[in-house]
Amino acid sequence: MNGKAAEKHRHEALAAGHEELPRHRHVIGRTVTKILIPFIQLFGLYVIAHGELGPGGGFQGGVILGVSVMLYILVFGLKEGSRRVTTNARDLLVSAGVLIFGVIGLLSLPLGGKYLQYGALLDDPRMGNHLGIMGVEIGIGITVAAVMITLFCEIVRRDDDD
Amino acid sequence: MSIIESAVPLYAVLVSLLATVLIGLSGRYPNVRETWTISAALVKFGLVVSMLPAVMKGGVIQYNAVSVLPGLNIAFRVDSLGIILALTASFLWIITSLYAIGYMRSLEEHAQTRFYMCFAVALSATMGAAFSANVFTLFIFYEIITVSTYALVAHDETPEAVSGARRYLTYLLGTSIIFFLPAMVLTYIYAGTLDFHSQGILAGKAPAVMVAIILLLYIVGIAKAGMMPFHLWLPSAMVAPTPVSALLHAVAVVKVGVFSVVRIVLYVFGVDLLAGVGLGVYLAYFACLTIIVASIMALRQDNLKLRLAYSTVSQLSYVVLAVALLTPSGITSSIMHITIHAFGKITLFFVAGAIYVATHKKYISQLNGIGRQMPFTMSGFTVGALSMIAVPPVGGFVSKWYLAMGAVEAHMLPVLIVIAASTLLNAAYFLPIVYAAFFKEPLPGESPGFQEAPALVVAPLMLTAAGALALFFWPALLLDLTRTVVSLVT
Amino acid sequence: MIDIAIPLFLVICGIAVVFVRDLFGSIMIFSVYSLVMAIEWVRLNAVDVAITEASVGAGISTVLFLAVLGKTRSREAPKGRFNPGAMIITVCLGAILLYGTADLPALRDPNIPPSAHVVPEYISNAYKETGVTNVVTAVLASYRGYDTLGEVTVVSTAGLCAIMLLRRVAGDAKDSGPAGWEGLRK
Amino acid sequence: MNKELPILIIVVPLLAAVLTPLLGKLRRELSWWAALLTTSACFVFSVLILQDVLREGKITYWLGGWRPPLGIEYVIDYLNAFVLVIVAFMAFIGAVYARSSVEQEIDGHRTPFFYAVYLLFITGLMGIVVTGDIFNIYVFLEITSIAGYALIAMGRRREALVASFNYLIVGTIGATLFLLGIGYLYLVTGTLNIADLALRLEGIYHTRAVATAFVLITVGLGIKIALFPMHAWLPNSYAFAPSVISAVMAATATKVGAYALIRIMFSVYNPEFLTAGAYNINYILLAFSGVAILAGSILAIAQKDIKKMLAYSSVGQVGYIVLGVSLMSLTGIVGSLMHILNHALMKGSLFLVVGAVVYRTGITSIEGFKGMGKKMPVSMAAFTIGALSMIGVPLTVGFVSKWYLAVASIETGMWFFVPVILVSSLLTAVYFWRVIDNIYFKPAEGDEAGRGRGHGVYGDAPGAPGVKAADAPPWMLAPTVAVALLCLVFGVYASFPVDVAEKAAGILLGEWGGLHVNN
Amino acid sequence: MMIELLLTKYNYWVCIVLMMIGLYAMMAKDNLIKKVIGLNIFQSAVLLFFISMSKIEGGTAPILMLNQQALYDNPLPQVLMLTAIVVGVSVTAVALAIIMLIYKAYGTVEENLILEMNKRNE
Repeated sequence: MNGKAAEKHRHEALAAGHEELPRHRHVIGRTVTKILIPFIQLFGLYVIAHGELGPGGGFQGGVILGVSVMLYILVFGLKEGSRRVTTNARDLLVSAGVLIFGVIGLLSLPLGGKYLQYGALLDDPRMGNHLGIMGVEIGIGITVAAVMITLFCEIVRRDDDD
Repeated sequence: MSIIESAVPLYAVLVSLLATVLIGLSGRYPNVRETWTISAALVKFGLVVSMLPAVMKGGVIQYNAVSVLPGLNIAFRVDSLGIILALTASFLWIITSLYAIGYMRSLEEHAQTRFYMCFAVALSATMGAAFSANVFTLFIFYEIITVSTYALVAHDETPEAVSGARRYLTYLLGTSIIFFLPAMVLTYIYAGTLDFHSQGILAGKAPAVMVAIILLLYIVGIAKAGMMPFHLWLPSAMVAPTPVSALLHAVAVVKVGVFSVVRIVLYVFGVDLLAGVGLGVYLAYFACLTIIVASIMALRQDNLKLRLAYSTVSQLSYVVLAVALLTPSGITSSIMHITIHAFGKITLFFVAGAIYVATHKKYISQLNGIGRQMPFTMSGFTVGALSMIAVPPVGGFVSKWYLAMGAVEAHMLPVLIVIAASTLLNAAYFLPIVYAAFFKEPLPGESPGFQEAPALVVAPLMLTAAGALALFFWPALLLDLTRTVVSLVT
Repeated sequence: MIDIAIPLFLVICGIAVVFVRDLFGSIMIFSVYSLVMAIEWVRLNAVDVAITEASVGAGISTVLFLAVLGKTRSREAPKGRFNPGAMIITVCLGAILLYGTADLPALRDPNIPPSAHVVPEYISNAYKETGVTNVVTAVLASYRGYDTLGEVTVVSTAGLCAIMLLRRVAGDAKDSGPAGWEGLRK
Repeated sequence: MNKELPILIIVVPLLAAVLTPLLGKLRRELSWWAALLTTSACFVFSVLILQDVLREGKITYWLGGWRPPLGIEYVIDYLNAFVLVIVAFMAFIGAVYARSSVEQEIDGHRTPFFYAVYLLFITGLMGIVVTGDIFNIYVFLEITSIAGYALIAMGRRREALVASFNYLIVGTIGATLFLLGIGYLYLVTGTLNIADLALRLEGIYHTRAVATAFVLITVGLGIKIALFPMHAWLPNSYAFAPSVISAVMAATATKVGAYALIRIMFSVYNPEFLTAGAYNINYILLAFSGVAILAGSILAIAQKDIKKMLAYSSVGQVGYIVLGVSLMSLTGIVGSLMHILNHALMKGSLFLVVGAVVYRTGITSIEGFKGMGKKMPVSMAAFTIGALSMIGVPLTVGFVSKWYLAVASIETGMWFFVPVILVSSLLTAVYFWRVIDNIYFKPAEGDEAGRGRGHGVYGDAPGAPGVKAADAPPWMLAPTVAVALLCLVFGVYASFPVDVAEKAAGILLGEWGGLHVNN
Repeated sequence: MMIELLLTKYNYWVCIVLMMIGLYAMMAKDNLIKKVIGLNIFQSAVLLFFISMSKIEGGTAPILMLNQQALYDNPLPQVLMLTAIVVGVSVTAVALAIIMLIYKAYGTVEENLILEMNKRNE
């Protein structure tokens, strides 16, 4: 009996979902977003790269990147968004970041270092560390961005999207 | 005394376990199945006998199977005390299985495969208990017996069978876990070892109070010995098929119970320690109480098997009483009584079964004149009864004679009185049956005339009856073995 | 003064979040709460944390909450029930913590054990060893890089979990979520 | 190579985990193979590590090459190696078992992610075990917890979702308290490295902050291991999770939690603090564990659903582990460690058998086990072994630990725990006997085979109706039997694990004399 | 002056209060989303605890100024808390995912109603 109730609620939920994603595709909104998004992403990348010198780093940058894509999805709808960042691409990126991090760590093993000992990557341990940190930050950024997008998509998806 | 390292005791235990597997596999071919049982029984008996000469010479056969933890070994030790139980059990297993085949087939029992498998397991465990070299091993086999016989008691799968089996399990498992196990732990902590030693291992290791506590725990924990008030499992286990009752109440279970008591009293505490602390006396009176009360209860039963059960309870306490006297004759008596009572009581149970097979009668009040229908059976019953009452020329007399002597040695007149009283009681609850069977007129509507049970049922009980007689005329073997034990422990 | 005001405001927000009955409202207040939190971090010179808090607490979390709220159309029951058991446990926790706080070193005290033991080495060596001026980043990515690997793993775990739980594939008729389908059929 | 083992055992499953879904996109079967190979590799690694530890006594590994207080350090001694092998082994068993049961219980397209999360779960557990840095413990604790929440939510019934959500809330409370405890410790010592902490705590055990930190951490971990008053999340989670997850979680998660607790108690804090200190913390723990032991068993008796019954018995078993540890004696700790081992084995085998039954019949009620002895003989034999071990029958591994616990409680003068142990063993016997009775002595519903009289002179002879045996598929049966047999093997040849456990306990207690021994 | 005195423990107390609020919300509230919000507050309280301990009187943000000497705040708690935040959002995400499924399966996210349904099914 509660089964039926649940069914009913679910349909409401679907309806809700319909309103949730913007049907009205205002020209202004779209153009503004189109213009805005590249800058947001650029800023994200900057935050990632800037991690060594000032505040920020892979995580924060990743989130910003993720937000930019979310914005896109919010404005253009999930279908359009999924066309830009396909499901497979997302899954790939989710794993890719961790892989980058882990592998960078592993690289130093054959070079006689401990795990994650970037110092061993180059002759000058300091530069090695710098390089390693940068790579790691990038890895973090990728994964975080991908995960944020994934979460958003999986939760926002309407049940008839697929 | 010479110590011989040999794996024979291990084989003696494993034979019937192997048989279990084979029985299980050949469940669909009854004759093959029964062949396995019989041959296993014979082989086992053979193995035990093969160890006899060495032991007769006062040797001890030892074998260390595995050591679970430092100080906890599964080890075997064949000495004269152990081999007495082993001989009795393995010999009676042969007969019992013959009887079981006749009984089960003529009653068309169900689940016979499970029956024979559990039977075999129980026997292996009995061997293990008889040959165990330390408390730990004893405990393990003690538990195995409990669990394997559960299936036998619950055999009928009728509600009362199941509930009876439940109670059986609760009593035996419960007491052994709650009392036996901690007793073992305490022994281990104080003595630092669990291996049996003919002078005891606790002597001088534990304060008197502790000794008393541990002894109490052991006595209460070994409920298989049927001491009051933990005897109740015995009657309730009567729902089992008769061969099982015979095995339970004459050989495997109860005898392992009293055997364990003897073993622990003599080989864990040691005569001197107990005598020193003066605990024997209390144990003895405790046993006396059980003897009298159980006999009186037996008097009030109309169900034949129940009466036998209560008689068992009281007879078992003879063993405990005798060993508690801590005198040579007393110990002799207790050890001999293990075997002698086994023969007598198994005969009686076989008879009960035979009557049930032939006439489906369970109650004593129905037995008037049955002696004419089943002369062989009832003569067997007479012998068994006489053995219980301890009338010459039946084995029972021998052990009771030594018991009386032990009481005198221990200067305990009350015990003598108890013995006399219980003898009268025994007579009072067995002789009427014999009288009714032979001299009373059958109840109206009974077809007089000869209707004996199948040969496979009657033959075994005649054999055991003969055994009971033989033990009176040729007690030599038993006596020698007992003497060696006594000479070691006192 | 501001150091008193901001935390106080946090507490107020917190209470409001919990006791406002309209979920949309309380989510909104929660995002405000996060923003104030971020400001507090800035006050405490934890810039990286501030950025993160702002982008995650006020950004992502809020979005996710709103999305779920929209999907579930959830309204909290009009009247709340006071739960004594919960209150007791809560008070116990508070008591224990208060007890423990009693002899914690004073805030902002420059010579507490942490500033004496490991940290000085970070600060003095960070640039020499890693060539990174942001010590936070240096520690995050190099000295305690392994923790960060774990952190990334946590994130991707969350991602994978979300996919595992929520994703549905086209044409898979019987499939509509990992659980609950037997439940629904009842 | 050998030098790098400690890190490989973490990084290999971690990277494999994130690769698995990608492999699964190529072909779904690959994801299972990935999980299988990875877990088996981990098992091999763990055994090698154990060998190294037995040879060298203690392995340390500086991550990133930074020296300990600065960087994160791995410290592996007998204790870690012991637990590590258990976890890796059960993970491997679970992976083998998963093939059939996951195929049935999880939608096809989810399986790659399922295996990925499964691997992450295992990674987290092993990460907790090998690390020597207390904050690192927290990070991996969260990895394994998050994975665990999701895995439980994959159960087939919708109750699984609620159970998982409750676990998530409670578990996060626990983890957060743990983190706060770390905060207190860090504030008063300035370090996160366990060994370093032990050094710097020396002088300041009397301070309230340190005591509070201990309380916070203990409560946090207590929630994770479901110590009695904090056990509420456990039964439903185990009852509704997918079969393989119930088995693996019951066998590993609580064990690792217990490991962490032991570490905190003995490697961060020390026996003096626990016993002599201003607050006799070990008595409090003893009280809790005693209650847990009894309450767990009693609650288990009340259950009708077998998975719930097993779950509640886990609550009791956790009590045993904590009991042995808080007895503060060598024997006691050995008892706990042995119990960690044998509870992993026996509870694992029991849950695996239940999973097999679910696979074949979908039944989880105790009633439903009637006549199973004929239907699934092998599985039921395994179940019986597990049950006997739970009761603590000699020759099963369950006996060994109870033996040590009993001896320890008498040695330390806490003799009144012996009755507690015995009574709970008895209760255990009661609730397992109900099941075994159903298995072997009750006919299955609607099947009256083998009842009453009159089916042939020969009993089970030809013609007697019997039930067609349909045991679990080999991929499920093999691991189940393997674990069950191990219950017997370690029950008979207990000396090796006991040896390791004794070494571990020796290190934990250090030169500490022990409580007053009164005999 | 008095404020200075207050400040020596102030943030600890705030942290405690926040934890209590969060804990109460998690245990007493029926609405699952509300529980998750409570969870977030509970965790953020711990952030406050750590970050407060990282601040040092007269310290500056731990971003090295290579040319001049300076007193820096403690970077380590900040690092730890970055991790903690990430953990927090991950847990939140999983919790929300589960809530979605619960809603699909039960048609509500009110705990008391859900428990009633479970009872009825037993």
